Amino acid sequence: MGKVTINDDLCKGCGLCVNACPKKILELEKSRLNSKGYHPVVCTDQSSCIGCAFCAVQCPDTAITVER
Amino acid sequence: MGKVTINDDLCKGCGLCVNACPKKILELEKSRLNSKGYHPVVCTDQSSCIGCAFCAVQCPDTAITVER
Amino acid sequence: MAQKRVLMKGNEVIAEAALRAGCRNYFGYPITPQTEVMHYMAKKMVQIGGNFVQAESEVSAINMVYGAAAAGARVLTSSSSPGISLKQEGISYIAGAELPAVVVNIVRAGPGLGGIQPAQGDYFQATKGGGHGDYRNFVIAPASVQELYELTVEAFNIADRYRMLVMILGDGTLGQMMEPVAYRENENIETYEKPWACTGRQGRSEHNIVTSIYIEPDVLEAKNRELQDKYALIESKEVRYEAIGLEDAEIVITAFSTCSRISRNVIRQAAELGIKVGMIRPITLWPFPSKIINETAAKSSVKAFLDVELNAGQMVEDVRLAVNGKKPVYFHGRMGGNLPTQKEILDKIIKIHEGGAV
Amino acid sequence: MAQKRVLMKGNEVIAEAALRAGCRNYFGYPITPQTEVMHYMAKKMVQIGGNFVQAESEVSAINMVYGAAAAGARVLTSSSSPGISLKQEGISYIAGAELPAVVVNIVRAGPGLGGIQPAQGDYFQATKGGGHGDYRNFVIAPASVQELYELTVEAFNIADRYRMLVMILGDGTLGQMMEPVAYRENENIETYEKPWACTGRQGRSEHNIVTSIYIEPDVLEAKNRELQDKYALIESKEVRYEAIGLEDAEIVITAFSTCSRISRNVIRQAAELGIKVGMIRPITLWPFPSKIINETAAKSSVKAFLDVELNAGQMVEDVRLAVNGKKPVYFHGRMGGNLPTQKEILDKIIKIHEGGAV
Amino acid sequence: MAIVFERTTGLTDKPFHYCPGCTHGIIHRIIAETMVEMGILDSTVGVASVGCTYNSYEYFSCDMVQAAHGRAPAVATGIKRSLKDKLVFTYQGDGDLASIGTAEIIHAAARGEKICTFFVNNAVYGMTSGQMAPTTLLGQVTTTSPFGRDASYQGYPINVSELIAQLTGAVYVERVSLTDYKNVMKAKAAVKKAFEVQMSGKGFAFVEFLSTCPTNWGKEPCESLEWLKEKMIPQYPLGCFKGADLDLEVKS
Amino acid sequence: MAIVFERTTGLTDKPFHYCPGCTHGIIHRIIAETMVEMGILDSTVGVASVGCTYNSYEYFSCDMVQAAHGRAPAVATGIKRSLKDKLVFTYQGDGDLASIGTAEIIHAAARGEKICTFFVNNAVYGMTSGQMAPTTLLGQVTTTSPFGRDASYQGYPINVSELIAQLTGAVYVERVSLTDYKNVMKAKAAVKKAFEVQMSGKGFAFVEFLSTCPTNWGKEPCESLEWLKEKMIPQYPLGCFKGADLDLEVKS
Amino acid sequence: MIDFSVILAGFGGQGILSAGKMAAEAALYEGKEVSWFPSYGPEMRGGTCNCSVVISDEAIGSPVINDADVAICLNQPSMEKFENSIKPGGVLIIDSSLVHIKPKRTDIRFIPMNASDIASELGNMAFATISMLGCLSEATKCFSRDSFEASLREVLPERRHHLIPGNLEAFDKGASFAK
Amino acid sequence: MIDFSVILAGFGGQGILSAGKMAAEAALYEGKEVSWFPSYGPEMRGGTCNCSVVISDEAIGSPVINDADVAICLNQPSMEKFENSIKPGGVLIIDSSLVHIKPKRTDIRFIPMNASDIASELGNMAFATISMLGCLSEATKCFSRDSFEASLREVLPERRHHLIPGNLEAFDKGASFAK
Ligand SMILES: Cc1ncc(C[n+]2csc(CCOP(=O)(O)OP(=O)(O)O)c2C)c(N)n1
Ligand SMILES: Cc1ncc(C[n+]2csc(CCOP(=O)(O)OP(=O)(O)O)c2C)c(N)n1
Ligand code: SF4
Ligand code: SF4
Ligand code: SF4
Ligand code: SF4
Ligand code: SF4
Ligand code: SF4
Ligand SMILES: [Mg+2]
Ligand SMILES: [Mg+2]
Repeated sequence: MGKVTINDDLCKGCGLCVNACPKKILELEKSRLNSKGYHPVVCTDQSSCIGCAFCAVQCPDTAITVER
Repeated sequence: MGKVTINDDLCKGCGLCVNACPKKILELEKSRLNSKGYHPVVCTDQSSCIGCAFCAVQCPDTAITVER
Repeated sequence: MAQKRVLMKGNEVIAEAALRAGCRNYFGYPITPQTEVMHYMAKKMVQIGGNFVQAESEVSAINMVYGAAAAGARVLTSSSSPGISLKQEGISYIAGAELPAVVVNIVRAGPGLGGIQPAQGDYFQATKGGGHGDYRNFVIAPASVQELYELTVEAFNIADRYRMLVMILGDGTLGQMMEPVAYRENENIETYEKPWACTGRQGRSEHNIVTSIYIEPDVLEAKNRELQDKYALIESKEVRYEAIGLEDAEIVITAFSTCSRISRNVIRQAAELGIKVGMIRPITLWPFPSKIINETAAKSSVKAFLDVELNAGQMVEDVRLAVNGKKPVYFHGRMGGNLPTQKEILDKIIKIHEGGAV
Repeated sequence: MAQKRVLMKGNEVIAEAALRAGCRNYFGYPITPQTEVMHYMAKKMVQIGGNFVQAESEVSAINMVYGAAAAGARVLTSSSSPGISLKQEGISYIAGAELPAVVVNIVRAGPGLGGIQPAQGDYFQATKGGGHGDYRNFVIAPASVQELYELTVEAFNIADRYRMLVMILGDGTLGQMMEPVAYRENENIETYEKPWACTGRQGRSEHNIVTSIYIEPDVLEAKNRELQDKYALIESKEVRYEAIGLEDAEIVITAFSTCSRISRNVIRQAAELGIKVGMIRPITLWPFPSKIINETAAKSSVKAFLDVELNAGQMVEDVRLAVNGKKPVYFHGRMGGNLPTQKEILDKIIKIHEGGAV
Repeated sequence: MAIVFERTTGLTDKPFHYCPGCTHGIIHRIIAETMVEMGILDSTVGVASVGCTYNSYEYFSCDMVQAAHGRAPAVATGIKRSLKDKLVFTYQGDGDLASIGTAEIIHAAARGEKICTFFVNNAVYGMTSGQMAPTTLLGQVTTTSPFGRDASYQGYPINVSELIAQLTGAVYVERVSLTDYKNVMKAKAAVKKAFEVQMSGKGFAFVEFLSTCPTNWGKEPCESLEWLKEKMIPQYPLGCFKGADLDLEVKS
Repeated sequence: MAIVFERTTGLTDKPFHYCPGCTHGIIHRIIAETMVEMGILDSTVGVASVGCTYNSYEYFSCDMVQAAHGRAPAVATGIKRSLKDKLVFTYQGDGDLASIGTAEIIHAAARGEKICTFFVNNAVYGMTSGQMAPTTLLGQVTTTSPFGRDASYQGYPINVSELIAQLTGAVYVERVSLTDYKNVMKAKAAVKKAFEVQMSGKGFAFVEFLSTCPTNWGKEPCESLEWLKEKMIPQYPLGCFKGADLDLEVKS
Repeated sequence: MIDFSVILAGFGGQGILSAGKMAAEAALYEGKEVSWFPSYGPEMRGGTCNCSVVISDEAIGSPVINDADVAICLNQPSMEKFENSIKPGGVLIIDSSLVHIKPKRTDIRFIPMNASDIASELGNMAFATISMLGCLSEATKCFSRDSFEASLREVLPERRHHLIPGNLEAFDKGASFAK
Repeated sequence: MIDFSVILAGFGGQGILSAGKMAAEAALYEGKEVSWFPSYGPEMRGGTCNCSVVISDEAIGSPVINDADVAICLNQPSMEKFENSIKPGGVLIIDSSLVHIKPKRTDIRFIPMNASDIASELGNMAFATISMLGCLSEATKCFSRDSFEASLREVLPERRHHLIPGNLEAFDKGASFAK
C-alpha cells in the first residue's frame, strides 16, 4: 500500500522517523556509517508500509520520500 | 494661618501653583520679568493662606516654601 | 547665478537633496544636531508616498537601511556621533554585503555624550576604524550648504555605482547653519541595474542572496580581495579636492569642511602680510587626496604644511602619510565644539613662517 | 621554569588571569571564538561569589561594564569583532567618563558576519576609529598564551592607573589554541584609591558624578585637552615592544601577535639563506612603538621594512608614519581567516632583499 | 509658624533647566524627598539617562552616574551587582526607555534585577525637539508625525507598565500621574514602595509617571495637565499592575 | 503509486548542516512547503538571522537576505517598506529574537509591520555552543548557567508570544510545536495563516515554534522531543494567543 | 564687504532667530553671500539664545562669530556676554525697554532703543526685533530698506502680507534711532 | 626539534580533539613547547573536525599547520584532505577499520592500523585514538611512552585513574604498528 525511499546521503540517523512510524518498520543501521559518518535508517519491511508519511513529516532532513 | 514664600529666582511663571491654590491667592506678575526672563508668581493675599502646600507640591521648580 | 538661491538649513538641504536624488526611503532616530533631516523627511515622505520610519534606535535604523538597500532601493539615514557609533556593526555588514546606502553624520563633540556643538572628531571612525574588518566607506566632506546639496545627490550615484556605503561627514556647523542654495532643474541621477537585489524571484531561475558571511576562509579571503580591488579602483578614480594657491604657496593648509572655510579667510589675511599660503581641501576624505599632497610636498616652494581640524589630530595622519617625511607637517586643532579663529590660525602661520616652534 | 606549566586554552587563561587580577565582575554576550572566556567565568564567578551576567546584547554588556566601573569595581567583558562594533558607543562613553575597564576582542575575520577564523582586521577600530570623538584605548596584543595571562593581569593595573579602557586584542588563534601557561604565586595587583567612584555618598560631603557630557564647549574642550595630556603621558611611559636582531638587520619585520610568531621562524630561515632579518613586535598597539621604529629606520644597515598582518594593511600605516619616508615599507597581508605561511613571508623577504618589486 | 514645605536636601542647590511647568521637576523632587525621608540618600546611586534630564545628576544629591541613551538599566545592573548593599535607581524618559532602551529594560525586569526604574512618560521626545515616542498617542502631532500619529504608518502606542508587568522578575509595577496634590502624593508613595521593594530583595520595581511636556505639546503648563488627564490617562490608565499586595518586610 | 511526500521545491538541493534530529529542519521544510502551496515562493523575501540557521538562505529557494544578530525585524521592515506588494518573513532563534533583538521584535510588532516572524525557541543558544537563552528554563543547565538557571542570579524565562500578544500591532500570535505529525500539521497551518495575515495587510504575524537542540541539551533526538513535551510546554503552553478569529479576506 | 557679522541675542521666545533670518534674507536679496547660525543655552525653553548672521561679498568663512561688527541685545545677560565680542568701531544695539545698563566700552557705537515699547505701541511684540533690524540697516547699510521689504514679500506667505506695512513701520521707527 | 607538527582529523565525536590534547600534554611533560589548535567544519555536530598539535624545543611559530610531519586520519574525507598536507618523508596514520583507501603519495610513510577494532576489543571506543597516539609516539618519538603515562596521571582526575592501564594497553597495541 505504501512505499518509503530513504536518501542515504541526507539521513543523519537521528531516529525521529523510527519513533514516528506507526508500523515500526524503520530502523537505524547500526553496522554501517553513511558518507557523512552517520548510521542511516532503513525500512525493514516495505510491505507493511501504509504510506502515512508520519516518518517523512517528522524527518528534519527531508531524507524520506513516500508513495502510496 | 499659613505663609508662602516664593523664591523669585527659581520661579518660571508656569502658573501650576496658581491653579493649585484653593484660595486663589497666587498670581503671575505679568508686568515684571525676573532675572530669568519669566513673569514670576506672587501671593496677593498672605492672610488668606491656609498653609496647605498645594502650591508647593505642584511647583516643578521648588520655588515655594510654605509655613504654617 | 542661473537658479534662484533660497536660504535653507544644511540639514534640510540634505533631506531635500536626497529626495531629488530619487531616495524614497528614510530610516532614522532623532539626535541633535541633525534632527531637521528627519523632520523634513517625516513631512515630505508622507506627502510623496515614500517611506519614513522613525526606528526604535540607530542600531535598528541602520539595519532597516540594510534591508531596503538589499531590496534595491535608494536609502538614507542620518545621525550624529553617538548614534553613528551604534551603527558600526551595521555599517560593516553593509560593506560586507556590498550594499549601496547613504549615511549622514552631522558630527558633534565627543567622546561619550560629549556636547552638541560642531566637531570633526569622527574622522578616524568614518575613514578607517569604525566597524570591524577591512572595509572602507566612501566619505564626503562638504564645506557649504550648496555643496551639501550637490554632494548628497552625488552620494547616491556613487553608492549605486560601487555598491557601497557613502558617508556624508558634516559637522554641527554645516547642519545647523542656513546658507543660500540653488537647486538644479534636473538632477543628474545615474541609474544602475540591480540584478543582485532581493525583490522576490519573480520568475528568476536562481534565488538571490544578500549576505556577508563566508564561512570558508578561502572564499572570505577572495571576497576581501575583491573589496580591496574595488577600493583601489575608487582611489584611482574618485578622489576629489579643492586646491588654492599651490602655484607659489610656502605654507600649505590642509583642512576640510568648516575648517577650510575659516582657513580660506586666513589665506587672504596672510597674503596681506606677504606670506604665501595655499590650501588643499579634501572633499573626499576617503579616497584621500594623497597624490596631490605628496606632489605638493615635493615642490621646493613649499616649506611646510599646517593641518587644521576640529579634533585632536586625525586627518593629519593621512596628511603625514602622504607627505611621507618630505616636509614638516604642523597641526592646529580645537575641540569640544569650539571653532578655531582666523587669528589663531594666522598666528600659527606666522610662527611657522618665522621658523619658530609651533 | 619555577612554576608548573599547565596546558590551557587562551580564552580560559584570559578568564583565569582576570580572576587572579581581582576582577569579580564579568558582563558579556556569547560570540565565537571567545565563548570559553564566558564559560569559564560563568562557573568560577558563582563559585567565588563574584558577578557573572550574560547580558542581553553586547550593547548592554558594555554598559554594565560602564556601571560596574563607575561603582569602582574591576570589570571585564569579552567579545569578538561584530560584538565589539556594537560596543563602540559604550567604549566612547567609558573614555569620556574616564572609567577603568578591560575589554577583550578575540578578532575574527570580517567585514560583516564574515567568518569565525582568526584575523587582525580590527586594528584600526581598536587603536583609532571605533567610537566617536577623540579618545584612545590602551591596546595590548599578546602573542602567546603565557603573555595573554601576564598582560591580562597587567591590563587591570593599567586600567586603574590611568582610568581608561584597556583592550586586549587577540585573534581567534590565540583564543582557541592551547599552550602551556605558568601562573605566578602572587599577582602584582596595583591598588588605587577611587575617590571619584559612585558607591553611595556614605557621609561624603559632595555627591560623586560619573558623566561624559559637558554642554559648555570650553569645559568640554578642557576635558578633551586633559585626555590628550594623559594620552601623551602614556605614550611617553608605557610603550612596549619586543625587538629581535636589530643590531645588524637588513630587513625589519613589523608584526604583532600571531603574525609575529610565524615571522620569528622566518627570521631563522632567512638567516640560513644569509639574509639578516630583524623584527619589531609591538606589544602595545597603542601607545605604538613609533620611536624605536623611527630610530631603526634611521640605521644605515636597515634597507627596508616588511609589515605582516592578518588584514589588508592597517598597522602598516602606523609603521609608515613612524618610518616617515626614511626607508621603504612593504606589506604582506592575509585575510578571511587564513594565516600567512612562513614560505610566503620568506619569499617576500627574498624579493625585497634582491631589490625586486613586491 | 513651622515650615511645612521647603526644598529637600535630596536636591542640590542648582536650579532646574527644565521648561516652565514641566513635571520632570515634580518627579525629581518627590524622589529626592523620598530618599531623604527613608534615610537612604547616602546609600543610593542614581542613574541619569539621556533626555531632558540628562544632567539630573546635577540636581539629585546622591551619587549619580550618567548613562548612554537607553542603557540606564544595564548601567544600573553593573552598579547594583557590584554594590549589592546599596540602592540603585534609573530615571528614564519614554524615548530612552521604551524606544532605544527596550531590550535593556525588558531584560533588567526579566532578570528581576534588584533596582528601581522611574519611567517618565510624556508621550514625546522632549530633549531633541518633540519627535514621536513609542508612547505618543494615535493622532498626536509631533515633529516626526507631522500629520498626527497614524497607526497604519507609525504603529501603535506601547503600554509599557502593562508589558513590564508580564515579566516574572518585575515584582512591583505602578503607573501614577502628577496632575494634582492627591496624585503627587500617590506618586510619592509609589516611589517609596519601589525603594522598599528593592530593599526587600524581591526583584525589579517600576514606576511609570505620566508627565507633561508643555513645550513640545505646544500647550501652556496648566492646559498640559488637562490634556494629560483627558487624553493620556484613557490610553494609559493609572494604577498598580503588579505587587499591590506585596509583603515587604525589609531585610536588614 | 503516487508520491504523497517528497522534498519541496521551496527548498534548494543543499543538505542542511544541522545536527541530527534538530527540528530546525522540520520548520524550514514546512515554511518552504507553505510558500510553494500558496504560490508565493516567487514573491517572498526571507530574512535569515544569526544562529544555527545563519545560512538558511542556502536552503530556502526564495530570495533571502542575511541579517545581523537580532536585527532581522529591522531588516525585514526595510525590505517590506520598499517592496509593499511582496511578502517578507524573518526566521529567528531565541537568542536572536528574545535577547539581542528584543527591541527590534517588540517595535516591529508595535508598528504593526506587515511581516511574518517565525520564532524558533529551543531554550538555548545553539550555534555558539549552548549558552543560556532568555527562554532557558529555570534549573536548566547550559554553558553559562552551569549550575542550572537560578532565578535570583539569572532571572526568569521570558514568554515571548504572550509578550508580543500585548502589542496592538501584532494581530496574530501562536505557539506551536513539532513533536508529532499532528503538531507539525498545526505548525504548518500557523505558517500559512501568518502569510495570510500579511497578505490581508492587517498587521504583524508571529509564530513561535518550540524546537529541540539535541546537541546542546545533551540528549538524543527522540529524548529531546520528550523533554520538550514534559518541560518546555508547561512553561510555554501551545496555542493561539491572538487572532484566532481574524477575518482574513485576502486583499488582492 | 567681507564677512560683516551681526550677533542677535536675548531670551528664547523673543524672536531672535527669525529676526536673524530676516536680516540674512534681506542681504541675500541683494545678491550677497549670507550665513545664519543659531546657538542655544542649556535651558530647554526660555533661557538665553542667540544667532550669528554673516554677510559678505565673497564666500563666507566661519558662520560662527568671534568678533562681531554689530551686536543686538534684548536682555541684560546677553549684553554682558556680547559687549566684549564687538570689534572696535562696531555697534551695540539694545532694547532699552528691557536692558537698563550701559556698556563699559567707549570704542563702539551704542544705540539704546526702546524696541519693546515701540512694538507694544504697534500692537505686536514681534515688531520689537523688526525695529532693531531697521536700526541695524540704517546704522551699517548691511542691507537696504528696499531689500528688507522685497525679501519680506518673498518669504512671507501671501496670507500674511497684510503684516508688511506694520513691519515696515517698525523698521522705520528703529531706523530713526541710528540716524 | 623545531615545530614538529601533527594533524589529527576525523568526524566530530571520535575524540580527535582530546587525543590531540593528550599528545600535547605528553610532550609538555617532557618540557617541550607545545600548542594545540582546533578546527571545525560548518556542521553543528557530526561533520568533520581536526586539530593541530605542534611540539618544539623553541617558541612555537604558527599553531596552525600547513605542512604536517604526521597526519592521523579517522575518516575518508580527512585522509583525502590531509594526505597532501604531509611533508615529504612524513607519516600518515589511518584507522583502517574506518578508512578503506590507500594514499596516492609514495614519499611518506603510511601506517594503516585497525584502531577501532582494537578499541572495541578493549571495550572502550575512546581507546581508538589512544592506540593511534601509541603509533605516533613509536613512529616519531615526539614524546615517549613514559611521558604519556606520567601526563595521564597528572591530567586525569584521581577517580579515573583506573582507566590508565587500559589506555596504556591501547597505546602499546598502537605502537606495535610502527615498529
Ligand atoms: C545614541 C543616541 N541617540 C540619540 C540621542 C539623542 N537623544 C537625546 S535625548 C533623546 C530623546 C529623549 O526623549 P525621552 O527619553 O522621552 O526624554 P524626554 O526628553 O522626553 O524627557 C534623544 C533621541 C542620543 N543622545 N544618543
Ligand atoms: C553581534 C553578535 N553577537 C553575537 C554573535 C554570536 N552568535 C551567533 S549565533 C548566536 C546565538 C544563537 O542562538 P539562537 O538565536 O537561539 O539560535 P539557535 O542557534 O539556537 O538556533 C550568537 C550569540 C554574533 N554573530 N553577532
Ligand atoms: S509512511 Fe508511515 S508506515 Fe510507511 S515507513 Fe513512513 S511512517 Fe512508517
Ligand atoms: S528522521 Fe530523517 S534523518 Fe532522521 S533517521 Fe529518519 S530519515 Fe534519517
Ligand atoms: S499654601 Fe495653600 S493656600 Fe497658601 S498659597 Fe499655597 S496653595 Fe494657596
Ligand atoms: S509653580 Fe513654581 S515655577 Fe510655577 S509659577 Fe508657581 S512658583 Fe513659579
Ligand atoms: S522639552 Fe518637554 S520634557 Fe523637556 S524640559 Fe521642556 S517641557 Fe520638560
Ligand atoms: S546546535 Fe542545536 S539548534 Fe543548532 S543545529 Fe545543532 S541541534 Fe540544532
Ligand atoms: Mg519623553
Ligand atoms: Mg536558540
